Amino acid sequence: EEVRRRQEQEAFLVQFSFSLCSELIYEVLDETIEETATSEIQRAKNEKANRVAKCTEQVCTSLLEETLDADIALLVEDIFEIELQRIHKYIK
Amino acid sequence: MSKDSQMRVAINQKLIEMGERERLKELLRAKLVECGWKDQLKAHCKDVIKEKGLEHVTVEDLVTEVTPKGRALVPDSVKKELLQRIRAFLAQHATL
Amino acid sequence: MSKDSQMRVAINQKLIEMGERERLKELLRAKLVECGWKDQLKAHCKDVIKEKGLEHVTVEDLVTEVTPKGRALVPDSVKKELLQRIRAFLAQHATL
Repeated sequence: EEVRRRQEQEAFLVQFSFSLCSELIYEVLDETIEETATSEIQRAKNEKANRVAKCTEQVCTSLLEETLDADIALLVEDIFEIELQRIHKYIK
Repeated sequence: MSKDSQMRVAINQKLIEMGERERLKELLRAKLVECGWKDQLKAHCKDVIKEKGLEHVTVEDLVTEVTPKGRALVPDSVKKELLQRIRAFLAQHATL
Repeated sequence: MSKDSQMRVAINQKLIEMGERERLKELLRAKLVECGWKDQLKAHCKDVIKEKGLEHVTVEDLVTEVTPKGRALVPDSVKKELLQRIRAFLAQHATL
């Protein structure tokens, strides 16, 4: 009876070890996968937000420079013309 | 409740009480990092996000997508080590 | 094309498509007049011509000479307002 009881307990412990092992693996994997998926999506979102912010600033700077360059060129031409006319008047 | 179920409940209680359940989980987490599983999982997540597009993927989608590969990628050596550790604990506390 | 370049192209496209780029330029011009930038730059041009003598400068020389000051004279508040306006536009109209 004692031998039979021991054998039963042995068999139970082997089966229990396997099922606990699988249970723990599934538990840890599920938790880790959820954590990793959440953090990777967040990381991708942050990366994108940073890129949008940086590129918006760059677009803003190029728009500013483009406008300034055009306006400065026009303004200089106007002033040059005015100064030229002023000198011509003076010479006459 | 059958005798097996009673034993199961008793061992599970002991595992929790003695903090062994958490220690086993910690060991597993550490092993998954050590063997590169976590890096592989991160890379797989990145690939899925890239492939589907960030705006088309939720956390739930991503979990569903990467779980099969995540499970398949766990090395046998890690599973064996965990099983050994469980057996050693049970052998040590056989009188439970 | 890098991700940054693609993003800049996408932002510019959206601004152009909806006519916002031209509106922003107009807003900027109005702000530059309003804050006295144009008057300051005119005065600077006249100073340079006076200093060098009209016969010794070309339009190109003058543009090269006054551009750095022209850029530096733009008040930070104007730059900030422009950036805010672009951000608000993108938030409202673009799925980048």
